[in-house]
Amino acid sequence: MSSQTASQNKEHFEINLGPQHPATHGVLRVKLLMDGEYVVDAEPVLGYIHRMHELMGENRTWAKYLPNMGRLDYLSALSYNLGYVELVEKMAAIEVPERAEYIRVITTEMNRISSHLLWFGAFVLDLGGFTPLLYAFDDREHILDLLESVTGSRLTYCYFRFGGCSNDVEDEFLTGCLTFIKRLRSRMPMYHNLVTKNVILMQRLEGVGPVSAEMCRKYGATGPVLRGSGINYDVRKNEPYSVYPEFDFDVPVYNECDSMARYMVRMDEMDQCMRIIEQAIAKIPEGPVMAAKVPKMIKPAAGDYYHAVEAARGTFAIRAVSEGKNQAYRMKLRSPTFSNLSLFQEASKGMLLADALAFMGSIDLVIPEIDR
Amino acid sequence: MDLGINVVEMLIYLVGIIAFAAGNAAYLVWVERKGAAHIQRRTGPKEVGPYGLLQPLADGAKLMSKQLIIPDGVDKPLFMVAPLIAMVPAIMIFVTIPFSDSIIARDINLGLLMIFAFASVNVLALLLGGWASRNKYAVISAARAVSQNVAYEIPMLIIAITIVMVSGSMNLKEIVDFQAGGFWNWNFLPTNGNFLGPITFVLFFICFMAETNRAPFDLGEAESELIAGFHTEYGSMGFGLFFMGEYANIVIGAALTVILFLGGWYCPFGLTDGIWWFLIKMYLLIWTVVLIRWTYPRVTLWSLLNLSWKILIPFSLFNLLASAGLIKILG
Amino acid sequence: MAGYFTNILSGTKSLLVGLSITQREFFKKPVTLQYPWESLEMTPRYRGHIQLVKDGETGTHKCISCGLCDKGCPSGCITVKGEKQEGVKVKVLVRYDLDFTKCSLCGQCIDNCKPGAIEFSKEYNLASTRKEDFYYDLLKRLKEQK
Amino acid sequence: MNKANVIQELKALASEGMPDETEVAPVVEPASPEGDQEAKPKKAAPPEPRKNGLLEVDYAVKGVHVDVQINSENVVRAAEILDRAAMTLEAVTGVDWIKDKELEVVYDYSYTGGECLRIVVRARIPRDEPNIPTVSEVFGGANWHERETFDFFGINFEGHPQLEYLLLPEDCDFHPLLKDFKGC
Repeated sequence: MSSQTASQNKEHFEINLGPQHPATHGVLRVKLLMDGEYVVDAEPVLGYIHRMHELMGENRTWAKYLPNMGRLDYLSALSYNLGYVELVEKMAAIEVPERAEYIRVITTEMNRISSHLLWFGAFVLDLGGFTPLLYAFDDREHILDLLESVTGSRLTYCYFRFGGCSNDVEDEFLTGCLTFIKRLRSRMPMYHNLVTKNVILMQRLEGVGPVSAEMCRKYGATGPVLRGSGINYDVRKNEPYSVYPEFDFDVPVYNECDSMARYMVRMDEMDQCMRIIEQAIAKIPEGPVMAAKVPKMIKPAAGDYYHAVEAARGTFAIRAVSEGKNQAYRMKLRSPTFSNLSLFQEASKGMLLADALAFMGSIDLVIPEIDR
Repeated sequence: MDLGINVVEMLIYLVGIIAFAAGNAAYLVWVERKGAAHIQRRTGPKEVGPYGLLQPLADGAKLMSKQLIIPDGVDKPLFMVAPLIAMVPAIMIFVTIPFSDSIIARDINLGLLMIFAFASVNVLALLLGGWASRNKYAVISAARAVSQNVAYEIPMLIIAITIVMVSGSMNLKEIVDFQAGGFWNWNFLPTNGNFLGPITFVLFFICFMAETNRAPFDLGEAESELIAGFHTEYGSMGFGLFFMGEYANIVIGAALTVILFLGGWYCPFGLTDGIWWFLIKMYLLIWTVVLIRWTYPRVTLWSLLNLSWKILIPFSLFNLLASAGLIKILG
Repeated sequence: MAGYFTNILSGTKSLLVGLSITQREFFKKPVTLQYPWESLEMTPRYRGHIQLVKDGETGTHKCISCGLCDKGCPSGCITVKGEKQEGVKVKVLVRYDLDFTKCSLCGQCIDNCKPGAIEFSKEYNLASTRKEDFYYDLLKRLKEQK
Repeated sequence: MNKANVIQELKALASEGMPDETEVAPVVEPASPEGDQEAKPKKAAPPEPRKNGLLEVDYAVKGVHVDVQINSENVVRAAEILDRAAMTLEAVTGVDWIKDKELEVVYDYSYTGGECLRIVVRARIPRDEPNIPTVSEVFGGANWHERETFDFFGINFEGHPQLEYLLLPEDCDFHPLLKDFKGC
């Protein structure tokens, strides 16, 4: 397509942005058709780290598919773990003990903060500011240490099990979470002074990359992209799962539809995550962390099941078709950034190259999740 | 006899200048890395020598021992000559810089003019390097660098003209001498007739950062957009020369700011004037440049041009007129 | 026109605030760890590759070679071989191989293990240019581990 | 959005494709999907392929509220109905029902405007002639989802602006999620 337009206008030229490019955070390739500094057409080319996770889902038993979840979006692996175990628990009607649910929420929200912190750093890095990245990593490292003490891993967690969690948490972990929240709360004003209120950053983000609510709807965009376009939609609120209804938290919504709005949504979301964790730690009951009776071989009733959770980047949903066997007949993974990125081509038309990259950063891409 | 002394003197100055430029470039890289590291709560280079002080030498040895790759299809002569054009004018400019009353290679009457003349050659190097690389990123970068340099040379020159008007000379030494005797005589204050005073100093500082393609104005080498910009295709010493040229330009810019606004080698309180004051002021400015680089995100081309045409040029033009009036009043 | 000047002023102020933050951070102590010279203690739950648990009383492993770890492994990286030997009721473990190149550290083998014969090691300094180095013979490793 | 209205419209749409109408409607596919099913003698009770129609299912179990199966030529009309109701297309995917010699295309719709509503629209197409109209005219986001479905199942979305391999390499000649795919 784009090569035809190129031949029509001799002034236009094509640029391959990626698959190895500092701004694409992995192996995304964008075929850019440029008119000087302006983007005429930007076509993302996917599939560079496609691993066919969906086929693996059909070949492995339900339990064996569990570690795959952490490999989709490695930055918020626990959200994906949660989505999958909840789906299977729904299918096999497994009751989860309440303490396990609380642990799940605490660890998932910690993971969400770490994901947003990394995005924050990487986004400012895209815009050319290097230092905030390392400040964010400094904070993120505390989360990883805490999660490591519970889950045993630092990035690709495989912690939740059908019917609970693989192990209990200690009080040190809970107090550690509270100390971390205190620390992050005291660091947030620094982030805002250093980055958010910076006039250069505001110039780069305000009004850049407008994505209307209507466009979000047409492209199925979810998560902070949707909330930055003024739509109050969060799976945790709209179709609550786990013990989220127990907690009092807000969904940050901004009406500006630009990159700054998406930026602010994520920054505010970190505050809300901290609120949820605090409430969960205050309320966490004693008890077992594994359901008393979990079938050794899970064979859900035939039919198809759908479960959606709010991952750090938007709605992550799994559609599983079961035939009553110990394997899935079909496992569809609906990843949020796949839809979020699909609006890039239309929305980036006519942008400056620098703005297009700022816009791309504000969508928050994790390529392994797009390519699956 | 005279000629012999001249030749010896020339050689000493030549070696001194090259050593100063190269040494500064090398150790500014160290300062930059170490400074950036500590700003970001890291330690930075520390393995090669105490505090990593020998790191620049190791870097230099590495760069020199690398193969000089000339990609297929580049415009070879231009590709080879571009790094030299980046480095040579930078060294040339040092000739006219008065580090102190006596340490100056050539006291030229139109020193300021010469500096600006050679400084504008720098952009040619970026243009040639980008153009000859046969790389689209490099071409975009070259185009950006040129438009940026054109936009920022204007306010820079207007501010320099104001200073020339205030001092009544284009000889750098005379400009410094004019500011002798305490900081209240320096040009960054309105006492001499520079109407907007500190504001012009800041404007000049911004212009010099933009001229030297430093962050946040490093559009030419915006790594998240254009990979490495005009020197994407350069390796080995080709890249090394671009790099050294950039740092030499920073030193020149800081030195020029010191000369024009901060009283050169004069002590702020009229005591113990000498080259150390010049160096202290210069390195403080350079540290500010480093700090700025590691604090701000990069501006876009449009807001960069906006800044130049909508803020810097109106301010500097107004300052030119107002200073002329002020000088008239001050007599 | 007033907006023009207030914009410049507020912009300059935000820039100065930023500079003061980075300058302040400059004087603080680094938070990084100089890795080859110093390293962190791994937390008790840290997941390294699996290893056989050394039984304090018998001085050997507790594996009954039931093969549940093998069957439950998503990546198929465990091979357990047990033999019927005279005089012993249960099968005797003769070989326990781990292909660590495939392991995803999910911990399902340990969950499946009834006698608690395997655990995560705390090793993380694993680097090699050959993948054969990551084919572990866990029985041999257990013997070496005194 | 009016939930009752949407369900009503979809119900009407689903009943349109019922077997008794197949003679009247211009037949695009050579055989009606429901027509050529015979019970396999091997298995005790092979599940019958689902007939067209609308089911209101238990959200707590299935994760969706409304499950509707329609004729393949009606997917665009279904998309238009749901577009008018301000629904979002969350995903398009396929399922290979190799025993029925059919492919199923599944459209997941959800409502992001407040009340939680998830609607699944599915259409079955014969396996040897996997053609179905594209909904990318209605929902721009369907473009990539349909390309992905084309990658994995080889389903030909008629009228799609750019039906090329998206996730798989452009020179590959297989569709991995078909059940008769044996690896390459």
